[in-house]
Amino acid sequence: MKKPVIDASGVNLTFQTKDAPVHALKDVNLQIDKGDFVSFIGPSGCGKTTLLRCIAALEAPTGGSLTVNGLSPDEARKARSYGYVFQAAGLYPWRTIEKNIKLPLEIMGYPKAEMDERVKRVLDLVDLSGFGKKFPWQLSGGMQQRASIARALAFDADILLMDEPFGALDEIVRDKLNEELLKLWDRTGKTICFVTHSIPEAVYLSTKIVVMSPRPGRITDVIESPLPRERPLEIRDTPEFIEIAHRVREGLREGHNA
Amino acid sequence: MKKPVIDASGVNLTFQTKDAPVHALKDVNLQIDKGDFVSFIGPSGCGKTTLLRCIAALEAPTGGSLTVNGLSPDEARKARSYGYVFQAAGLYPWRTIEKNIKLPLEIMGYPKAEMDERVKRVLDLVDLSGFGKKFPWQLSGGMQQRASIARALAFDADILLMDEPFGALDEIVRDKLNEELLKLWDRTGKTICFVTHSIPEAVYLSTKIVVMSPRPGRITDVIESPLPRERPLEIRDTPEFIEIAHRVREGLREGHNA
Amino acid sequence: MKIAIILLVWIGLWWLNTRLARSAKTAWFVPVLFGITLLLLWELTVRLFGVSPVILPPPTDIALAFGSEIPTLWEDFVQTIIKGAFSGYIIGCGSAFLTAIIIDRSPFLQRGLLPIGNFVAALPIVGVAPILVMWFGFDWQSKAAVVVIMVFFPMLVNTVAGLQASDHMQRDLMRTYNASYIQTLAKLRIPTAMPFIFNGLKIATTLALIGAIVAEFFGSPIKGMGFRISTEVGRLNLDMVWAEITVAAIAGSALYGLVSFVEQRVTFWHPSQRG
Amino acid sequence: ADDVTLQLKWVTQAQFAGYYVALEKGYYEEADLDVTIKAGGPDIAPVQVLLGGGADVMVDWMPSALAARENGAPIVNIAQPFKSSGMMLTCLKESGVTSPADFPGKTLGVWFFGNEYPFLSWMSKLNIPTTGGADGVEVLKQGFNVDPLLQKQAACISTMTYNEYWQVIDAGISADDLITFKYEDEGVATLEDGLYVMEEKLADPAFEDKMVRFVAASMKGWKWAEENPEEAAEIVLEYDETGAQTIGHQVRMMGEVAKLTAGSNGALDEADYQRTVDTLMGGGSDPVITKMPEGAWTHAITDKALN
Amino acid sequence: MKNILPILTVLLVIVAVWYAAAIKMNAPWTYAQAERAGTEVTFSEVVRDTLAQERPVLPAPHQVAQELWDTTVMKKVTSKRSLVFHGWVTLSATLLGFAIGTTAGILLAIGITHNRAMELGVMPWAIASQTIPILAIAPMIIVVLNSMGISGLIPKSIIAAYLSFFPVAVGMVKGLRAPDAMQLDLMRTYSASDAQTFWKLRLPSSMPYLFASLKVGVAASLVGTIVAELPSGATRGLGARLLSGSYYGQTIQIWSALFAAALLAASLVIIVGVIEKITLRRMGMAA
Ligand SMILES: Nc1ncnc2c1ncn2[C@@H]1O[C@H](COP(=O)(O)OP(=O)(O)OP(=O)(O)O)[C@@H](O)[C@H]1O
Ligand SMILES: Nc1ncnc2c1ncn2[C@@H]1O[C@H](COP(=O)(O)OP(=O)(O)OP(=O)(O)O)[C@@H](O)[C@H]1O
Ligand SMILES: Cc1ncc(C[n+]2csc(CCO)c2C)c(N)n1
Ligand SMILES: [Mg+2]
Ligand SMILES: [Mg+2]
Repeated sequence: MKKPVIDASGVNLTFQTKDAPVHALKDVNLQIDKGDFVSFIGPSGCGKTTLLRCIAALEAPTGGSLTVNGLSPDEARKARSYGYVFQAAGLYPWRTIEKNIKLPLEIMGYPKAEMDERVKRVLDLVDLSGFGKKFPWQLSGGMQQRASIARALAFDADILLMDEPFGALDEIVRDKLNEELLKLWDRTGKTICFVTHSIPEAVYLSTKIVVMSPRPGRITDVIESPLPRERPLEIRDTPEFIEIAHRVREGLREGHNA
Repeated sequence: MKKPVIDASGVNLTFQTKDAPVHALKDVNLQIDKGDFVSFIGPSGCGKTTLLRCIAALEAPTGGSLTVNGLSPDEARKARSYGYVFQAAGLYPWRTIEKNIKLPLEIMGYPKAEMDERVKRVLDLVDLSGFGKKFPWQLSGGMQQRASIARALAFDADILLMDEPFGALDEIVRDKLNEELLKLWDRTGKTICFVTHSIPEAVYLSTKIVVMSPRPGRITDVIESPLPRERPLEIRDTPEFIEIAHRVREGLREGHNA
Repeated sequence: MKIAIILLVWIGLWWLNTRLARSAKTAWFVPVLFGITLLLLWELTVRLFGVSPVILPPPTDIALAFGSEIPTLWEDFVQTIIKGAFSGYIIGCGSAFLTAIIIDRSPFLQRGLLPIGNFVAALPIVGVAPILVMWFGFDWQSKAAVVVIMVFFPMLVNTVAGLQASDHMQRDLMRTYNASYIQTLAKLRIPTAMPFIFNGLKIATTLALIGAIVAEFFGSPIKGMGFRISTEVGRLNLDMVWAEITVAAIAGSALYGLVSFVEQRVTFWHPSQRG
Repeated sequence: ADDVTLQLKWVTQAQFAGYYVALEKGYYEEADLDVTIKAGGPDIAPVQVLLGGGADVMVDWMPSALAARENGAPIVNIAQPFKSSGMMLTCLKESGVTSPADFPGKTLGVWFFGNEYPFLSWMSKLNIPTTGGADGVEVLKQGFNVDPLLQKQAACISTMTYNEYWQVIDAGISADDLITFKYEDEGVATLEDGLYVMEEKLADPAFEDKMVRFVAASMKGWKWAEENPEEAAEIVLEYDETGAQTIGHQVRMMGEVAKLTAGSNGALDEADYQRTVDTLMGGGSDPVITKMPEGAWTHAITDKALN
Repeated sequence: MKNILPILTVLLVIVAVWYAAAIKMNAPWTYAQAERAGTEVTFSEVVRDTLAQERPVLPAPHQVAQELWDTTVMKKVTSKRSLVFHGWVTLSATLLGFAIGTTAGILLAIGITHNRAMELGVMPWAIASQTIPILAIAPMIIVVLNSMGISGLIPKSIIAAYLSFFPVAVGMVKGLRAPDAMQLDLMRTYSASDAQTFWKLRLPSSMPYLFASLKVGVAASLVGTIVAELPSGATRGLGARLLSGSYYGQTIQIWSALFAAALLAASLVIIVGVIEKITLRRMGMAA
């Protein structure tokens, strides 16, 4: 039997705020296997970001157990298992785009030549070649977001946690990056957790779709995708695709009415 | 003959940066009439935000002429004609959500009782009732964005400038807010300039769709929508709708390959 | 009548200055004109009201004294600014920076040392100066010690505040990289602290000068700006006193300008520098 | 009653006992005067206060007063309660100083702020440069206290017979371990604590009259203080607002000060004046005053006050 | 009160170092005395003597504590030998000066951020003004003010204000300029007046900077008052106490006055810190 990479059982998280405590995650059970591409979808404020943060050991669950590669999330973090793309770009304003992308490479001690080469490659990947020497505030919102994706892709993390990475991008770029991401995933066998608001995107990318509902955030449905690993863009017109999309939409709608 | 509310002719804008100047807008010609709902769509970094900023007098074109209500953008700004929703939420971290929404009302000197009533109404509208007393960092990304929309809707501006307001929202909420926005537009007769990356959203909402292409940012197509003002969500399955969407997609694709 | 003349000159020059400030080409002249205004008003007041030169000498006398005493002024400048203030500034700011980093690392030290550090650093210089003169002797070393104590506190407070100024997401990013403490410090916290650090460095420049000069009042060799000032006040050579003060002001402004210049280079990304 | 403000040269101590006694015993009141005594401090230049209008009359040493006069401050001596000088250099025997001839190569502590003139005159009389080197003396600007001697940062320091000398003694150094050089003995004595006013004010008869009464009452205070040192010291202590003085020290100070005021009835002795001027002008290449002062003193007040 | 243990630990270390230093620094005097008296001293005698000298180079902690106790608790607060009395004199001038200085600093900062002529013209001179050694002009200020009939608290407060206004102004300028472009743009779209932008945006974002400066400012203001008390003929207050202590070489008295002053400064800084915490928490900024 395969051991899951991420194993959550009965995870709960309550934020203590000044007025009333906010119950952000309730009894979350989830197994993610190595090489899975998992999308999280759910209404705004349902706890998607919080769940990702728990996995990355940026937030500690107040109840339940959560392991990553059999370790605690914090140990996994120390083993540098994560690449995280935040919901906001979060570039450092005193570094150029290039230097921002180099940041994790510097920290993980990549050799100089390899750094340069990797920076070049990921800049190309997100279509930002030529903007490496600019500062973040000189870029448009979508360009900043792409830079932050490039930063997370520049180094080799087992697990990619991506919080609405393509939210600010137009359909064409988005399609292109979706394809690139799938290629990268296929090539590297990374495990990817991906938050999105786009149902087609979720269905197109994932091997597993997690539908959440709000207040308190719960998992209402986990859909294993029957789609093949090889996915041309045209797959979006197949009946299987449309069926899964429908199921996700229904799950979402229910969550909204709950 | 109706005089346009916004009238741009030959607008150019070049940013001076330390390395090379960035030509962000090139020869932009555009007429927007009173009560128009105009969507801007185009690849990331093509100058949509910049154009909106020019209209709002936050950036000065380096060439061409631009008038708003027959006035210069700056005079229009002083007449408090604009409600602006920025691409990032931009809430003031030291104010609660409620107080953030009150901010423009305080500045424009609304009476106390009306302020409270308006805050309540727009919080309801964006589905954030109960979060009024929270601080921005206690809200999820999508909730912050909704709060920033509420802030722009709380007061009565002639012209609404919205820069990807629904980017971080899930489909269901997005549909709901789209409908609400259309209702509000219909009721108030505001002129709305709306940046989006979603082709269906642009087609569903607009009376006029402006397609842009990047580097330097130009307008490649302006599509007048033949759809009626009254638009149920189901309109998205009609052949007219699909046709316009197709035309927009083609325009976009061309821009990318240019 | 006399007051009217003075007021008239003032208003006239102020008006001219506001006009100059509007254009970028003439902007550099604004502080100069402001200074000229002050000096002119000073000269007028002293002359018109016949203020004794023993109370307040007119700027022209000061300029004369300045011109004729350059060698003395230079000797005093070297003694006080270069030897006393400068070395103290470097040591004081440097050690405050290091202390901030050390206590930032250890919550235990932070809780234990910061309140006591505040306390020790709040010792008023004028009380400490005689003691330091007793410990470090009459020459510039004791002045440098006074400067160290004076600049330490502002620098420490600002650096500590700056090291805590990075936002949540920026820090979370470092956590996901499992960046070591040193890496987070070098690549995130020190850059975000820079605007605060320069704030401290700027305040410290002026404090360093004051400290070095004031310390000489409590014992010194027979040279140095503080020595000269107190001696010449006693001799009622107020023009020489003001000449020394002018040197102090020029040196201080130059140092401050230098720090601001470096600040602009280093914190170009901060909204307050982007204009 | 007429208001008079007196600016002292230094902090409240028995050095100024006469004025405090006159105030406390009501001698000023009897003379129909309402006197305010302002204590001085290390950076108060009494002349400046006088010129700024902050005081009517001040206590100052003659060298700095004459230097100020030459500098354009028109001040006049109207009375001289102190007859002799209390200034001296106090040296540690172990430093090897036995006579002024041993000064070269040594470090000497000197008070500045206008108090350096007697020292500079003496050194130029001895022909010893004050700029350091093997045959000059290294001069330190001495701070407020006798630490430089105790810490052996200087071979000799400036002291007053009535004050700092005893602080050295109190610090535990016996008189046998010290050697002192009194300016009086070295023939370079200059007049100390005198009363000075602005020249132009003296032209006003009302002001002159006020000063006459003031000097008379002050001298009465001084003579009482000389005779009753213990009580005088207590009065001084009473007026010391810092609460830092001790009775023992003040009583002893009063005793020593009495020796200096003893020979004076308040009138300036012309011979003393001339000697002071000669000392100051005889300063070789760099004299303290360069021309013979004119009208720097008057007997007008004391003549009326003492009869 | 999780702070108690760390503070006590650090204190303990400091006191230990202090005692060691006191013995080391006072010993030469003891040996010199013994030599003059021609006697031999044992080490324990040296230790005992160094910790009980009347004019030590460095008084031992217990001597300072004893003096502090004697001059605060054991004296009536109205007595001129009471440090409480002198402390109050200093404190009142400090507070007044700090109030004046802070107000001036904030007003200057507002002027500088809103008026270009001010920014260009005044800032360099404000900087220059701070390089004037205050002790040099303190007596002159006092003489001038005295001749204008102003005396007592005000001259001291003016000097205190002079020292505290600058850190406040510098920090405040930085703080008022801290809002980022988007926050300012929002105000522009509302066509908010300068005053509105100030109250609703610039002022709130300047708070962290303001408080960091206020802490420096309040300490500087105390230094200013003490400086002003030294030469001004002011005969009461901690400054006068320090001076007379120095003048009579009474190290123990200097150190206790010094400690009183530092205690005062530290309490003022702590009070500002508490106000900072409360304000920032209210504003939702102390996460
Ligand atoms: N302050 C600035 N300085 C220099 N260049 C800038 C600046 N602001 C924007 N630009 C450049 O102008 C171009 C257009 O930017 P703009 O923000 O208008 O794009 P956009 O269409 O809104 O993109 P997105 O969809 O990603 O938000 C970009 O290439 C960007 O790098
Ligand atoms: N630091 C915090 N303190 C208090 N409450 C918080 C905090 N962070 C998040 N929350 C609350 O937890 C809930 C879940 O937030 P989360 O950010 O996980 O939502 P999300 O699913 O990512 O939403 P979105 O799609 O809008 O980004 C929200 O109701 C939010 O208000
Ligand atoms: C810094 C300092 N400057 C001058 C004097 C000189 N002084 C002024 S009044 C007076 C009488 C002695 O008590 C003396 C000596 C000093 N003591 N300390
Ligand atoms: Mg989120
Ligand atoms: Mg944009």
